[in-house]
Amino acid sequence: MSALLELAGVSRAFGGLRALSSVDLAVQRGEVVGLIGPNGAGKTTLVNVVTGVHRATSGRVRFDGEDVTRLRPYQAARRGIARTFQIVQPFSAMTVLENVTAAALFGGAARSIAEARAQAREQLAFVGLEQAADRRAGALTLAMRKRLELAKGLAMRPKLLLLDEVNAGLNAVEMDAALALIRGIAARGVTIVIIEHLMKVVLSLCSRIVVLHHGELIAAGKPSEIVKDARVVQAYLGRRYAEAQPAHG
Amino acid sequence: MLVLQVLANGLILGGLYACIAAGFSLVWGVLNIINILHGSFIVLGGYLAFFAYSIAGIHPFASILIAAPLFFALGYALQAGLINRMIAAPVLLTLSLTFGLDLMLANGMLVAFSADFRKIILDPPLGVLSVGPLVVPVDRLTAMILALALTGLLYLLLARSRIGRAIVAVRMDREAAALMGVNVKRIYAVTFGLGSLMAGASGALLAMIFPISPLVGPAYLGKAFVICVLGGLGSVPGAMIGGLALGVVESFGALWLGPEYAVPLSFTLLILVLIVRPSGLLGKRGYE
Amino acid sequence: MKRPIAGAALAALTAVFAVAASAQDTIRVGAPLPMTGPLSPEAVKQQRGYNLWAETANAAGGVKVGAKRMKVEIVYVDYQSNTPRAVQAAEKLITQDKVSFLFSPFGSGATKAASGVSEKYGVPTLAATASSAQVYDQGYKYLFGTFTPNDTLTEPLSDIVRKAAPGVHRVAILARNDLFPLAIAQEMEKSAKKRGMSVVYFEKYAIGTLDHASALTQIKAQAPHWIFATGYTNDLVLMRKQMADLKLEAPVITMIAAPAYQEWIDATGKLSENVTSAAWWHPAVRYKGKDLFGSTESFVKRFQAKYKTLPDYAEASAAAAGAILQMAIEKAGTIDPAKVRNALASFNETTFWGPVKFGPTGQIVSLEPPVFQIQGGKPTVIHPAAIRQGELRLGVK
Amino acid sequence: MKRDALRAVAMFVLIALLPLAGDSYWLRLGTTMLMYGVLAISWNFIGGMAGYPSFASAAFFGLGAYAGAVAQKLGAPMGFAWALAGAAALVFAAALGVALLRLRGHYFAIASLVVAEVLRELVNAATDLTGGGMGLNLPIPRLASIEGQAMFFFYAMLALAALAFAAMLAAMHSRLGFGLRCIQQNESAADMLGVNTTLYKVAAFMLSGVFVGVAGAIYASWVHYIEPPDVFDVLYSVKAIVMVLIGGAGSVFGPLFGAALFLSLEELVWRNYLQVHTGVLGLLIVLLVLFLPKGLISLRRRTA
Repeated sequence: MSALLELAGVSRAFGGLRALSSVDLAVQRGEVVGLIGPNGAGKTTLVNVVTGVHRATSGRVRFDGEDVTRLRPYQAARRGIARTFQIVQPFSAMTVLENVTAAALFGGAARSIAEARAQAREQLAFVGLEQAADRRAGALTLAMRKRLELAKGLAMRPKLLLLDEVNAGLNAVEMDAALALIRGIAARGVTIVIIEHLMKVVLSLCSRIVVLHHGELIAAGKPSEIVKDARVVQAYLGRRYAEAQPAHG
Repeated sequence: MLVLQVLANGLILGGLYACIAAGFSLVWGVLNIINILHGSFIVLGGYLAFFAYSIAGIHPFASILIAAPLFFALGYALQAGLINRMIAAPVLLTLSLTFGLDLMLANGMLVAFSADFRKIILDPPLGVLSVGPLVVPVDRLTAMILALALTGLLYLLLARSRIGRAIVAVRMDREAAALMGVNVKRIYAVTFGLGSLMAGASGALLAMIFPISPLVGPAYLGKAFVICVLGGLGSVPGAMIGGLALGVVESFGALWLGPEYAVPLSFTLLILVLIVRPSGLLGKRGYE
Repeated sequence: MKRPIAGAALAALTAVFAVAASAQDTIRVGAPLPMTGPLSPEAVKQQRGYNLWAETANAAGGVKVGAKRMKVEIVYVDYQSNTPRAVQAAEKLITQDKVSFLFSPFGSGATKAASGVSEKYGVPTLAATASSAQVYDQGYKYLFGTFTPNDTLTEPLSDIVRKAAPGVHRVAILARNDLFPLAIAQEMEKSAKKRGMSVVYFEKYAIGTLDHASALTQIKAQAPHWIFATGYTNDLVLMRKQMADLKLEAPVITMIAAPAYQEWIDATGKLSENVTSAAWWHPAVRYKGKDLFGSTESFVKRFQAKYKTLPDYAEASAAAAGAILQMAIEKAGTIDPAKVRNALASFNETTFWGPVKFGPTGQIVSLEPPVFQIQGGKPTVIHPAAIRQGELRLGVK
Repeated sequence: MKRDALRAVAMFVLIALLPLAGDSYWLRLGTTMLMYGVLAISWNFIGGMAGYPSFASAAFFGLGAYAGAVAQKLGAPMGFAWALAGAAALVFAAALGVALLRLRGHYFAIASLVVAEVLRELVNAATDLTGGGMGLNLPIPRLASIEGQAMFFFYAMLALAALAFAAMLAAMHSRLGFGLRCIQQNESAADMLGVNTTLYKVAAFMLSGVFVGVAGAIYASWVHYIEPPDVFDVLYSVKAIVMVLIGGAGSVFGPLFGAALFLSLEELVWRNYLQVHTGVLGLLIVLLVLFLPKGLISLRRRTA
């Protein structure tokens, strides 16, 4: 069986600046993949290329057996690619329920507004936001907004969920709740790609980690292997961390 | 030969256009406000020059010196007192605000000056300059040179002076400028004042060239739209190039397509440029 | 300029609110005018003419209708220089203010628009400022105009030029793309071609054009002997100035209709010299009218006494519209619309405005419009021969 | 939705009774009010629901007026000419929408504003077909009585306003309205959620064009004379916006309420402040913007 998501030689340039160069990556069904790399490594650009916000300058993106390289974001969304944003973007003047209903209606499989609303309630219950259903989305706390983002993503019935820094800015308690939630989503069989700064999170969630640096994919493998990879350690964890570790063959 | 003369006409006209648009473009770029009042300010500057000449005999070129401080004060007061309250409002509201103010000003001028067209008749006239087979009217030429000089002065002010650097900083990144201690609201008021100054001064120059009436404001405003889009927002050199380009395009459009198409041609150009290059032909880079 | 409008506006308002009271013994005539907006100076001129007529008629005891005398009341409504508003205003005057007769709104375009309303309601309507044939060829029965067709201006003009300067045969025409300016330019083209002249340039310019340099440069390249330009006062001020800027000179330069207005002469200064024009009337014409004003001289005298200035053709035409309406009512002996309409259709009298007889379309056919030239800063009549004040001078610099 | 629909039916029935109460002046005022209502409701699709500051109303109105008038001049029956005008506006809005709706904020505003200017000059230049600057006369129906004609155009405009209102109500409670609200709030997020933003925006723009186009054609038949500067008057665009602003954008009855209030003010100002009526109108707009932001709050977005 082929991979759910396959990137073959994907490059993306902005003017003269190469944000991604010739990235090859395959994500298997049911995997939870961590995408890491220092600031400006091209992680968000990669998400944007997969979701159709930016078009790959060269290379191919395949999803679920189809070429999605030239799709627009709404088309990608309808094929089952959902994402959350690094900076959460709810429709702030709408209620929480309406936000999720929109996701179920336009990105999911709901055939009517009523059906979408019912599905939205389910997802809100799943992420623990049912109490806040009628509040204005703009009035939520950051942690709640992050959960709202997750609920929206889930309402789209995605095959692939791209989580961009979904834990940034949360305190320890909130983060534990968020991790439990993500595990729950993975347990439903949704394939997840998670962009994360915090090693602890990546190590505890992911079955595999890929590392971007200056737009190039420099390593991929099990968490335990990645933390020992010299290039990764130097690029991402910093020189000092690298020097503190014993050299690795 | 014909082509050369038309080119000369177009460049001279374009110089005047540049002056019309420079202040408008500055306000749009820095404040993100389309100042619908701009056209009426130009007309008001024209009346100032007209009455200064017909009553006190002050030459229109000299009346720029009167118009400049008056219009700066007017613009500063308007921005500080009124428009600053709405600065963060959506496009539609700021647009409606300046539109409403424009209706009031135009109506006020109509009551005060009547709809009769006036024109400054210089006595003695400045005559024409013949360069080989080319003919260039001296009043237009001088007005164009002054207009370009004025636009250049604005450029220097923005590029060299302390306040100018602050304006550029606010245009580039308002939050960062505020963090660095720039009083953003004051900068807005100064910018609007400068925009008004340019309108008033160019109006004083134009009163010598075009007949004025309280109702020609929208015609100038339309030119400013096109020039801004051609030259790119907030950029003084952009306004200069956009103005010259519009003057030349209109002149050759009138020559080749017929004079009735000169105006629609410029608007069609505006739409096409927006569709093809939404940030204007010269992009966003301005003073640097 | 300010006071007359304000005064008129006040008058209009009081008139509107004092409707029903005096309906019995007055003749109410509706006049939609562009009292505000770009055409407001024209409205002032129209009002001067109408008011002079109404005051003169009322001072003489009113209009004789059969056995009794009825006072005249003009109901003004502003239509903001906006044609649909003019149509609305005309309809409002007829249905709400119950006027018996109508003076058309200003100009050919608005007159044409409003003529549908007066036709619909069967209200006799006098148009004081509409000349274009397109206004009258709609088959309407209730519309009558005091301006002759446009070719009655271009034909005598062409004759005079032909005679005085046989060498003139290259004609350039530049017209504002607007009803009257364009229509008369087309007539000029016909008149020129009829006399074997060649039209070497004919272009329209858009309303609101700020620069004529390209068109004038092109005209200059054609080296025409006669430049014929049409437009409103501001267009022709700018154009005349740009001609001088480009050293564009010609034996004959004709502009229509701005040179008939003092405003144009003031705004162009010395450049107005030797520019020719034509209009439907001039204070120098001499007719012995049977209307309330009597001779042309006595009309001019009355006008000057009231307004301290010479009347121009638009002001005179407005007063003439009133005088003609009065004569038609007196002849019909009633204010019944259909009967007054018939009296107008068969009208054949001389007035201070000239001999008045309406053709089958309702447009006047009996006038001989004067041709004039600015000489020494003043309009000087050069045609018709009977009232000539000077000869055509060639060369405009 | 049901309650709104019932209220609307009651309201339109009430308006339909107006001819019983008033004379021809009121009938004309009523027809104008309904026309303004169509302008305001139509603008609400693109400006209120999608949040795009469109100034294209004048372009649709003029296009519809000329399409209808020229069709009638060439011999088409009136009803057919009106339908044709609607179709012309619909197609034009679709094409224009695809080209212009990629622009945001001021750029979109200005581009949509100058469209009317370009159309006006094109109509002006096409003298053979449109009469150019000489304007165009429409045949006056001689069959009905004068009152009958006035009544006819009143009810025609009423039917159009009711149709536009029904379309707005339906849209608001449908997928389209929901999607447009998402776009109005955050366009790129809506895109990411699976909303086909281009399609939805173009649909909103078409809805904002079609009824205005028919209104233009009815208007042309009603006043039976049109000329380019009047039917392509930018004030049609501005008035549509001001009316919605008065009534509150996005709300169901706001546009109609705004139209009625605006027309009353216009009449009042026109009658009582002849000299300064545009100035008073301007003052009104300024006061509205400065002191009545509550009615305007739903427009808060998109400053770029």
